[in-house]
Amino acid sequence: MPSLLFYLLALITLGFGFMVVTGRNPVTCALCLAASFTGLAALFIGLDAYFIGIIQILVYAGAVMVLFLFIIMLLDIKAEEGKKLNLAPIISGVLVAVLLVVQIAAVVSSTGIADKTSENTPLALSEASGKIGRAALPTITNDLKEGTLPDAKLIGFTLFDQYGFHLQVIGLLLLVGTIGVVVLSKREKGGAA
Amino acid sequence: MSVLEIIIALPLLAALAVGLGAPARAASLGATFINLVLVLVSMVQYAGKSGLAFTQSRPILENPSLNFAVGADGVSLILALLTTLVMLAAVWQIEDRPNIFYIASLLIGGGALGAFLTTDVFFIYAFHELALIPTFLMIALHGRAEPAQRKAVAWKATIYLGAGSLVLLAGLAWVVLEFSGGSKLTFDLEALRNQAKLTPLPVEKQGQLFFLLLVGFGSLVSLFPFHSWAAPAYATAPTPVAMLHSGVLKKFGLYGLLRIAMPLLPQGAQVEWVQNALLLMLLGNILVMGLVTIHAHRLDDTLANSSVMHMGYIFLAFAAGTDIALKGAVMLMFAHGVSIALLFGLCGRMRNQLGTLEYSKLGGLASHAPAFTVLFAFGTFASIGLPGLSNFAGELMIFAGSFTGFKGTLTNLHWTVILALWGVVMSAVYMLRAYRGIFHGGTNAGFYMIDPAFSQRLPFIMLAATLLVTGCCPWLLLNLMKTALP
Amino acid sequence: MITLGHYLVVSGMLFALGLAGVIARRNIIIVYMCLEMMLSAANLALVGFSRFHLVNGLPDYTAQSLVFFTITVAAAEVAVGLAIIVALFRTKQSVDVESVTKLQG
Amino acid sequence: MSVFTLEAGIALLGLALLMVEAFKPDISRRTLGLTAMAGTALALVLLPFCGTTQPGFMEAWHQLDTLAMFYKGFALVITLLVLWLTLECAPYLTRFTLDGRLAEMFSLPLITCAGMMWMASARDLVTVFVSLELVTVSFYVLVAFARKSAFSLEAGVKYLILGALSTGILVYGIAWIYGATGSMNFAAIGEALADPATSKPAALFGAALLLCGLGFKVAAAPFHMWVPDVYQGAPTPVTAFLSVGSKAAGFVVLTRALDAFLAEGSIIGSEIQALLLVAGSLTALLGSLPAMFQTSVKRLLAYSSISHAGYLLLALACRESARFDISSSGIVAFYLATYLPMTVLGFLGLGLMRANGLGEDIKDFAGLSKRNPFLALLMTISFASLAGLPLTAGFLGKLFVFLGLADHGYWGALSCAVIAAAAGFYYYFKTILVMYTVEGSDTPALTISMASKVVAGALAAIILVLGVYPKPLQKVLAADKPAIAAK
Repeated sequence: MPSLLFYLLALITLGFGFMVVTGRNPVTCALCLAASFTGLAALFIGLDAYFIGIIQILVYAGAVMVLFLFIIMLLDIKAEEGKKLNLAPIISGVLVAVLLVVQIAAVVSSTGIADKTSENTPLALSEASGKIGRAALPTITNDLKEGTLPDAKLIGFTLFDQYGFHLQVIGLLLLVGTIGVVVLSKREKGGAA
Repeated sequence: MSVLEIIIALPLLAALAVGLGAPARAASLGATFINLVLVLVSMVQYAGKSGLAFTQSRPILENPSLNFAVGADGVSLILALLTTLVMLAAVWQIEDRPNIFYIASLLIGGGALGAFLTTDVFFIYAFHELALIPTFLMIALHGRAEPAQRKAVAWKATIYLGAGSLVLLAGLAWVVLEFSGGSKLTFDLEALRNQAKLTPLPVEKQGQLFFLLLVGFGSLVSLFPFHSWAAPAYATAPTPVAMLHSGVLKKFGLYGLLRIAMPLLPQGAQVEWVQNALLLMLLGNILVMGLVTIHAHRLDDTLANSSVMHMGYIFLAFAAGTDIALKGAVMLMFAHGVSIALLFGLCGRMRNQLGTLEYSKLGGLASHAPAFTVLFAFGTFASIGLPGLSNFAGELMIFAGSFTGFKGTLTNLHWTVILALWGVVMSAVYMLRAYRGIFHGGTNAGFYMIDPAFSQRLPFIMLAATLLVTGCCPWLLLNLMKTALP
Repeated sequence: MITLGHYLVVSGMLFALGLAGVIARRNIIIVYMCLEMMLSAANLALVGFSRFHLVNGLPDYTAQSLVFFTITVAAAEVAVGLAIIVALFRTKQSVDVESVTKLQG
Repeated sequence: MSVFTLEAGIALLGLALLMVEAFKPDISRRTLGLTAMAGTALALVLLPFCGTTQPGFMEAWHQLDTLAMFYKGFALVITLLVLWLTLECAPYLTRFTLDGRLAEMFSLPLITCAGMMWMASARDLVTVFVSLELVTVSFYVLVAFARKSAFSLEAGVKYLILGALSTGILVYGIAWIYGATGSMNFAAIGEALADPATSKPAALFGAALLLCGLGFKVAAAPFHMWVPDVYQGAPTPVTAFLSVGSKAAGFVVLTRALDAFLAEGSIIGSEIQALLLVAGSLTALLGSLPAMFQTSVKRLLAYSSISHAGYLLLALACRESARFDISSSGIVAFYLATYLPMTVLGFLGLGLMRANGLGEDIKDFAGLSKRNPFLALLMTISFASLAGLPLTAGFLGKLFVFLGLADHGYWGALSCAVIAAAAGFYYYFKTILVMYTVEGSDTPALTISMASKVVAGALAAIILVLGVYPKPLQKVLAADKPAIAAK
């Protein structure tokens, strides 16, 4: 990824993220979050993770954001105006964040892993087609031979080959979530909830 | 199945039965009486032997090796006899009291028997804790004071004894880790002792560990300066609990020092700083508490404080560490237990009848209650150490055994013995003053009591007779101990 | 040149931003958004590591599967979470963290 | 029959109950509850007969060693008890639920139980994450289940926010561990950590984050702040489930992760060990000391649950020693096995009082010995065991922890643990004394159903029997050495 584009996307992600944290109006915050996640999705794509990038947009910027906005509108939550700022949590929040960033920067600068770039660790698509063993479905190997990264197919293969069980657990989890939503927000038969 | 297991189980089962609705008095008296007979029979069987007898070990865990192991030698049997005697008397003298009095007495007695007759450090500790809990509860529930005050007293005792138990636990854990040897952790006292003989600790370390155990066990025995819970607790506790705790349960700390600390750390008490600290503490017990006792103006205060004070003599034996002194210590443990139980029992009766124990309000009871007076006199004279009663033998052996090794210069130990002798004088002063003040002199109108019925005299007669018999024939007990230390 | 370190720092900053928001903000819904940001930041780190940890010359797709799971879990969490928040709002008419103070020792 | 079938069966039973309730709404809650209990009990009976072989494709992420089987049984037992507790608490619980329904309170614990059973077998971080989240999300719903009670909702929101926060931290930690070691599999992580070429700062950072994330789940300091509020607000059966089931599941994952982090020659071993010791000591103290000032028994039990987490962390910090045949994971398993009956008994007592229209404050316990001597006795046994009184199950667990600490010479941590235990004696016995000494208001005698008496009596008996005869758990204590150490 060209440096300039990376910095631009990072700026979008972090800048809108910052606005979420500082914004006073929940609607603005939600929209900023969507923008931030779009930037993040672009970063994913820059990391050759097209599938993840797409579902990041679909799930977050699409579904989750709509849910947030819907709730904000439904509950008619106003901006927190007129309330005085509570300094202690703000200061501690900033402090924790700064410490964490310093820590992460220190870790990143001291490990060799962080120096990898897409130049020194390039994807070897056509060579990979011969090596991927069980994942060697014709459609995947063909894609690889053609030099494109069939990452949705590869993720799908990993999910259903290695993580079939986990997928079902996640399904159960979504079901539990659904039950939870019904139990918690259904109106009572007897009238007002 | 060892007879000792039956002895331990009987009171606990009786407590359970009473809890489930069995007739309280019959069950308790029956169980304790059978227990007394069993202990006496075992003592007769043991006579002439040495080492552990009646052993039985049931594995509980393999590694760390934990067994429900019972076994007794002379010292344990003497203390078991003390326990059964006092338990019988304590249960017997209960009148018109809720069942919980019986249950608590049986639990305290059963716990004490368990502590004296098991040979596994884990169970020794655990049984003692089992006996402590009903003590606290009974003080808090049925103590003889205003609810707020008795709760405070119970709390104080709980905190002191709880903290002491924790220090003790730390000490015991250290002992177990230090002396387990080999690859297996064991709680078995015999195995620990063997290992201690094979690979004794360096002397300085023995001193440190001994001191830790001394503080742990000592606070259970009201060793100065960890004593301040004892006097209010005994003064407040219901009669059977006061009898059992001061007479029996308190001896657990001393027993522990004798069974665990002394054999495992033979030089521990002789390390100079430990010995000096111990001597100072026991002088605190004897002299400071002696003075406090002299200034008490209620009978229960006098008895409670004197009980704290007398512990000093026994610690003196530990400081000296000679065989004679330690045998004397066991003797005195027995004698003190019987005499203080007798005195607390009588004191409880007086409080019930008179409603007060203030010396200033009492006097001349002898003319109305002659039998009571005679029984009380037995307790008083035993407590002073009159020849012919068993306390005398114990005290004499301790003093004699501690003064050995005198070669012209007086060591700290010898000075302590000399100072401790003054304690005998002090106890004569306060006990005789109490006796004269209550039973002789002018009759105070309004405070009038009569002798208890004969059946209610019996438990006290039994205790007094024990004092007399073992006082005239101390060899009955001494012959059971070839040596005081295993 | 953009290294893995660059991605990690961006992910770390986003994570820290989210954490700061969780600590500092009082509006529960915004706190919840910040939590989503933290999860996404973690996903960025995972995807970054997976891209540069090549297996057979391809990104490591076990890590990306985990990202897939996290996104799904996050969606379920949002749904349940918002349901609880709505229920709370119905009883209290407020989404201020400080209104959640009935439970105290 | 494979264990896997059993786990799937439990989850399916949960779904089936939901379906039945949906299509036949007039089914009585007793039938539902008893069916759920019967299923769980059946699974519990079948568990020992299940083979520990598994199809090859599961080997990579699923293991069936003694520890896993033990924790699976543990999850089933606690679920069974929680279902029972729910039935007992139903009369007052239904006042706060949607239309007085309770069906989900029977099916969700089953699904949670399946999640815990999967956690017990997890061999890689993906499985850990997925099953852990299943458990966590179920708990979000369960905690807030009494939705007409503001307390329950507040507890739900608090648990939600902090649970989501811990999930975030956990995932971030997983990311860094994966980044540093290149794998999600515990065994492979252990091998990579033993390799000096692995980047130490990155591995340490990831491991610390992962431990923080798990620390939330097991209520370790300094991430314990949510516990008292959530425990107090949640419906009592859910609190019991959280404090026993969720904690045990968290600890089995911690055990597995630490087997990797503290494996022989690990480059981050000493740091993680120090971290555990500090966190364990802090947790024990921060649980015990504030507990002394609580007025609500439910909060007191919450703080006590925190301090127990502290002892467990300290146990984890002591790895095997030559003197001890007990591995630290064995001690943890043993401790949890003793922790289960005493905690559940405590909460059962609370639930029964609540069902009789009483509160949960210490002052509500006044004169309990007069109103219901049996219940007072049971609560006394439970509290005495929680305090660690000898001859009760609680003492042995603590003893092993203390011995382990002393054996390794961790004197600082040992003294913290002892101070916490001493404080524990204070607050448990304070409550016991209130039951026996303080005269209560003249509320009528409590009534307890016969079945509850049997269950509670059995729990008390287990506490007492395990206190003097822990041998049945010996097999757990001598649990197989961690797979990595064996290599």
